Amino acid sequence: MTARTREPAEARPVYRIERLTKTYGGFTALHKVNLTLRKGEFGAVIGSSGCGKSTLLKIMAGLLPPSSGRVVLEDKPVLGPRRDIGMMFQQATLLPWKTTLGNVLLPIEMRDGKAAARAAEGRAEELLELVGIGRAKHVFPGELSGGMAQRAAICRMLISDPAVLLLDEPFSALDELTRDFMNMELQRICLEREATSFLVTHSIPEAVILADRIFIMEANPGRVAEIIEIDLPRPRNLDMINTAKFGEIVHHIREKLGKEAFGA
Amino acid sequence: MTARTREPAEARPVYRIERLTKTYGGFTALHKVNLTLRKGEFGAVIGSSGCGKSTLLKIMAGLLPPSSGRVVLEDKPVLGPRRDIGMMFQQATLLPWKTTLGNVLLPIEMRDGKAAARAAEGRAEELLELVGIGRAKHVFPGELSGGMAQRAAICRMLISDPAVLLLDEPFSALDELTRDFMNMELQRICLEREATSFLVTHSIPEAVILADRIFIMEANPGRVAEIIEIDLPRPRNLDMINTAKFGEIVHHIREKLGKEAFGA
Amino acid sequence: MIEQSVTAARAQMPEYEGDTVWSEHEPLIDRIPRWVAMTGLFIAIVGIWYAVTALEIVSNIILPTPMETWSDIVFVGGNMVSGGYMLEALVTTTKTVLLAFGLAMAIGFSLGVLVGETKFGERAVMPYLVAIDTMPKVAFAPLFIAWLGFGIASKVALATFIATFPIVVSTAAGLYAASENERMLFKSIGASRMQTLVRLKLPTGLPYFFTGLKIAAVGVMAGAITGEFLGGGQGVGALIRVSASQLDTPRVFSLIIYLSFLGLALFLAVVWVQKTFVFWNKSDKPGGAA
Amino acid sequence: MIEQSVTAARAQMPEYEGDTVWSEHEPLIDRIPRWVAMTGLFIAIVGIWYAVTALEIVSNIILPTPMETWSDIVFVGGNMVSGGYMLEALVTTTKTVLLAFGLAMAIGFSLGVLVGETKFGERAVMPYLVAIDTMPKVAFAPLFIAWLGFGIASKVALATFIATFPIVVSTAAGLYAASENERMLFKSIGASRMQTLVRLKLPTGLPYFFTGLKIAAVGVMAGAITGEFLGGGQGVGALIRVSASQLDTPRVFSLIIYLSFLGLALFLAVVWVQKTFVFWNKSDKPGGAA
Amino acid sequence: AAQTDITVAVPNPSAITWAPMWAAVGEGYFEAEGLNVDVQAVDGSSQVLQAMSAGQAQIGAPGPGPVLGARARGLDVVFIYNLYPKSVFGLLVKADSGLAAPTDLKGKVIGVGTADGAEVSFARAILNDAGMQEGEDFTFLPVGDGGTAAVAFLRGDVDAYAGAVSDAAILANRGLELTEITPDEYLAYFGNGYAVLADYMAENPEVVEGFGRALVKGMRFISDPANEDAALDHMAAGNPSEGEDRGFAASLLAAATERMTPTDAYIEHGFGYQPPEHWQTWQDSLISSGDLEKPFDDLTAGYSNDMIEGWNAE
Ligand SMILES: Nc1ncnc2c1ncn2[C@@H]1O[C@H](COP(=O)(O)OP(=O)(O)OP(=O)(O)O)[C@@H](O)[C@H]1O
Ligand SMILES: Nc1ncnc2c1ncn2[C@@H]1O[C@H](COP(=O)(O)OP(=O)(O)OP(=O)(O)O)[C@@H](O)[C@H]1O
Ligand SMILES: [Mg+2]
Ligand SMILES: [Mg+2]
Repeated sequence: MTARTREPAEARPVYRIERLTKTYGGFTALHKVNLTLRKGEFGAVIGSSGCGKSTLLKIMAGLLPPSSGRVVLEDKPVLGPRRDIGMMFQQATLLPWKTTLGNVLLPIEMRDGKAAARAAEGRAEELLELVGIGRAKHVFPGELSGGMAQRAAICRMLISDPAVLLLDEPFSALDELTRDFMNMELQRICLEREATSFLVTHSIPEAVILADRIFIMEANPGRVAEIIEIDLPRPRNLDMINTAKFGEIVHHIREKLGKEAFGA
Repeated sequence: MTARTREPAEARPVYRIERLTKTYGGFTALHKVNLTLRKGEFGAVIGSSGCGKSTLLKIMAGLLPPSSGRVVLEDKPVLGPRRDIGMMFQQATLLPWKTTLGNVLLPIEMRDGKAAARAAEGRAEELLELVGIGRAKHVFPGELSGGMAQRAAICRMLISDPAVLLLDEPFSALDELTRDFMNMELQRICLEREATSFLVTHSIPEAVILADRIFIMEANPGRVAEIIEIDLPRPRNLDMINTAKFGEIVHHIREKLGKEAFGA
Repeated sequence: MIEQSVTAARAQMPEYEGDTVWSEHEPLIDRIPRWVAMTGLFIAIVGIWYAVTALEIVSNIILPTPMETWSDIVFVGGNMVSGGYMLEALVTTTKTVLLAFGLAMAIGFSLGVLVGETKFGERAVMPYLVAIDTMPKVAFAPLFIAWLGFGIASKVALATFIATFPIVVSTAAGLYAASENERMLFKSIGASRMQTLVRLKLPTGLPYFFTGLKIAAVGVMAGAITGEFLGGGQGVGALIRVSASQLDTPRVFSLIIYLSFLGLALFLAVVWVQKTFVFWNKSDKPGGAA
Repeated sequence: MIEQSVTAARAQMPEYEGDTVWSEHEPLIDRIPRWVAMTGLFIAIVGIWYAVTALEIVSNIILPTPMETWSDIVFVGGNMVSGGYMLEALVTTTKTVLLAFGLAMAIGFSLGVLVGETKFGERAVMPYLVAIDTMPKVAFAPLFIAWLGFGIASKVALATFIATFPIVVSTAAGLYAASENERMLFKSIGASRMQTLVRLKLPTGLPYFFTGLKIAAVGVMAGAITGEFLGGGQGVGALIRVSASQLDTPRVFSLIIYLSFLGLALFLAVVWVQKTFVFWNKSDKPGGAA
Repeated sequence: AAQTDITVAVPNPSAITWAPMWAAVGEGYFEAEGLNVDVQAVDGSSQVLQAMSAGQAQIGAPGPGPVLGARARGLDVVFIYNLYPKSVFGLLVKADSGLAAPTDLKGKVIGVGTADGAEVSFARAILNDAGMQEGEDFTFLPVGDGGTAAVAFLRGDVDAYAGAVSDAAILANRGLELTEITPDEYLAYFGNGYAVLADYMAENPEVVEGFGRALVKGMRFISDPANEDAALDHMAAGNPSEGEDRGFAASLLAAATERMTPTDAYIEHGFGYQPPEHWQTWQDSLISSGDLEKPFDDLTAGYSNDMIEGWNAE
């Protein structure tokens, strides 16, 4: 597999979120959110705490029913958890009584049974090698570091070969160095698999270094306020962080968000 | 109080850590660490996970006995928790059954009793005003946001009027925007009070924006590998992050740490 | 190829509007309203009970019919309302239960703190407590009578004895509930060991303590009744014993049902106090320590 | 001024070397080695016991002396070793206890899942369980005998009845232990409700379940002995009753002590199984979900 | 006159079982003797004796077996009043069973309260004398008392029951007719009566005197059919729930009074008299069952008929 060159404009839209509204009791968490992801695109959503990012992601994943509006993936409406959607959360939440390998195989085991899981062991091992923790496959999560645990969680997400990856602050519990490293890993994986990805994050540099487009969300009620195209070349690396262009983009977004978060 | 101009070189050393070694069982967490802080200086320590940062801070605070070596503050050896040392942790750990005000007054109540705490109420309220959560003084922690809770924790640290502030990743559980904002608040408070401060962090930009000197630690065994003077002017602001000089410093440290964390 | 089939699919598929057909449904059993479920269960229990007696699967000497029991409940209720001897018995038992509950709380709490806070307690006292708790406590009834006489004191002692252990276990567990962070905080603000215990560990452990109280509420009932069974006195336990020895099973059952209301009331009182007292345990937002 | 006084202080103060005088000391009571503490406590208990009997505070037909009890323990031990009738009784009681424990585990677990997993169970079944549990279970002994006869079955039933409730409560509590994160994970990987229950909630709730088992281990002992007390049979409970009716208090006490060893063994077995089985509960490093 | 408070411990909470005492309470006989009597029900004779030895009760109503047992263990307790000279025990069979004599019980299961209670000695003596051996010709099954004993009959687990005859009256009232097949000579196994510690009797002779005198008056009171109504009222005062069903209470009272009345052979000695030969029978039986290791050097020290005459004097 070779790294693709970016061509989002030409790619067809695979993920469509249309007039999505979500209310919790009387509180409107999301209000008529519209959003489209193109095939192979990396989207990132950024916004202050409580603006509805996780809610949006959960509805996109079919984990939460919307109050109104709809989500369509590959022309089929999302009405529940789907095999072609992979999810990852801030916590690795590996089951402590299963080995790393067992944890990675969990989605297969749940959907297709133990036999299928056993058959998929080879693939799981490949994935673990891919993220660099092949050696830890028979180890229990209690003995993994935070970074290793998140790598295992990545493998667990990838084992079902999803077309779309939804990532809710996947590395924000890790320290900064590990996080930078993991972000580059994530980029590599997304490029290799040509996966359509959607990342929720609090970190502006993280969003900028990873995304093709950044959706800035505002709160009360949650909605997409601005969409920013990031035209840094692919594959990206951490050195780009120190370029002037990068600094400008970050500065622009910070201004935008700062205004929102701490009043006019 | 006006913002002081930096003059660490001339200031006298108040906090001396000498040949500090700490072993847990057979494992050496810290090995002959030497480190001096000058009066009013802001020091930051950065290093990979598990290199002994928290251990160092706890020994400096008198919360953990060293295996050998010593800690001297204001010419008195630190042999246990002291009133002139304020501490802050990653978690706000406010007691959920006390109001914000009650939580802030906790150190006074513990050391001097209820009457003294009542007498200090006025001061506590001033502090809460200072960090901008005066309105929340009668509210229970369950109703505070993460940022508000950490502000209350700051007040709790400041209520005993400590000469030294020891901060163990104080804002790393907050989202990036709140965190930036809180860091600027922290700088303001330190400058106003001319407090000697020592910050443990994982974030390179955070260390650079706040510190006069950065101590880079290496692991196995934990030791100070390099000391970097940051001569950005005071008071600092977030816009400095986008300057070339800032980028250079960050880049230098990242190089240094990256080598350590991920081999060769 | 894929493009093609997708287009084909799209052509056939109607456009989905807001009215998405979410498959998320609570299973039927969970959608029954509470009062329906409770009434239904009540009817089911009484129905089976009736069937067992009506089909004479069990003789009437052993299991009364629901009707007999009901009319006896009414009779006993009448006696209580008119201030008869059964009311006295109920008052005596209630007194015993409340006193024992208070004592068990105090003793269990103290021992729980000893076990949870000191290594001495954990390692040396706890094994003895477990050993004592597995002993058939009924055998100690004569000892209590010898020391405390025939009044309610000896029954209170037996009930206390039975109810104390769960409180010890849960109080001790509660003392471990405070996090490392909170302990560090208290150390750093110069709190003494006693302050840390009283101001941090005990409040943090309250939910555990209340769990113990719930189990103890049940235990104290059992203890009081057993005490009254064995050692004289005027409580409901003594009435049950008389009725049982005369094979007056409807009376036995109706008294038991009254007792279970007393037990339920005590249990619910604990739940209520916990809800009121441990108010902070409801929400666990980021700022809270628990 | 400050500078000055500091200099003065420094001049007087000796330079501190590595030998810092940390005030951190465990209190005396915690530094006693375990065997010393346990032996000490044992001696204290026996000493008080001896004093009470020697000073004739309590008559010998109520509380035997430690020496009488000890020699009876030896006698009973001899009888058991030589396969005498007391061994038979102990075997019967042990059988009852183990059977009842197994049954209580199965029933308690099932009801616990019903209560913890369905709203129907939580709202409609639980109140009845509490009400039933506060009833004096002793009164149900004739009912069990009527159905199950005078063999161990009726004792097993009574013991099961007593031991089930704590398992229900703790199993139900355990089902709430899985975090929101873990539930979301299972939902996202398409796990069914049953899969989520079996593969996530139950394993996560195991530590709670074991807490329930510990309380039940004690309850099942009490139940078996009570059953043997009331309904004849051949167990240790019957032996105790006979000895008590003959005022053979040393025998009563020595049998009780043997029973408490049985109870302790059961309790420790649960602790051991928990340690072996719930291996992941020891460490809670970042990777682990619990 | 100043009233003396005394506590009387009885082994079960029934009032009718202790009818003369409750009649004496109700009629004020104790009061007249300067006694203020508090009755406490514990669980069985052994607990009665334990309560007495602890000083919680001054007078108790144990069975003769436990009294001899306690004496063997060094408790100097003296039996002073034979309340059930005709025994409380009976060998009971179902009325429709066709069983009529102890010999009919060959190959049968006999229910007993506990594995080793006094009723076991009693039943064993009857059956041994009828030429049968335990294990070969009959077996005992411990079935408890009250409800569980009834269950044993209903389930068909036992063919006969050795136990308190008052149980038979209760079972009869609940629709389970039993007949007693105890041969007359076994009435020598007299039942519970009143006992005091020797110390107490030595220090408080007037209390014991007064108690016995009132008791005999109570016995006479319930023996007179004319007093039935008043007696039932006194019983209901002692145990209200027992008295709720008056017809039932009357039949229980009649059965109890019958057992409390000495046989013609002994009636002349008066109420409360303990025939020495009956004590001998008890001792022999307890030794053969292993409950007593050896005969007492002086069996007569365990009981006293000294005051009987005075109590029975009009
Ligand atoms: N189950 C729920 N019931 C009621 N309100 C909810 C629920 N879940 C979320 N909310 C509310 O909806 C809003 C959006 O929540 P959401 O978790 O989507 O925010 P977020 O953007 O992910 O925040 P964060 O950055 O802190 O993760 C918040 O105000 C939250 O309080
Ligand atoms: N109580 C303890 N017993 C044994 N080892 C310990 C203990 N506390 C810390 N350690 C070990 O000492 C080393 C340093 O720990 P420390 O918590 O100081 O690291 P840190 O630099 O603060 O890490 P992090 O960035 O993850 O907070 C680690 O390897 C840790 O496993
Ligand atoms: Mg979120
Ligand atoms: Mg740390």
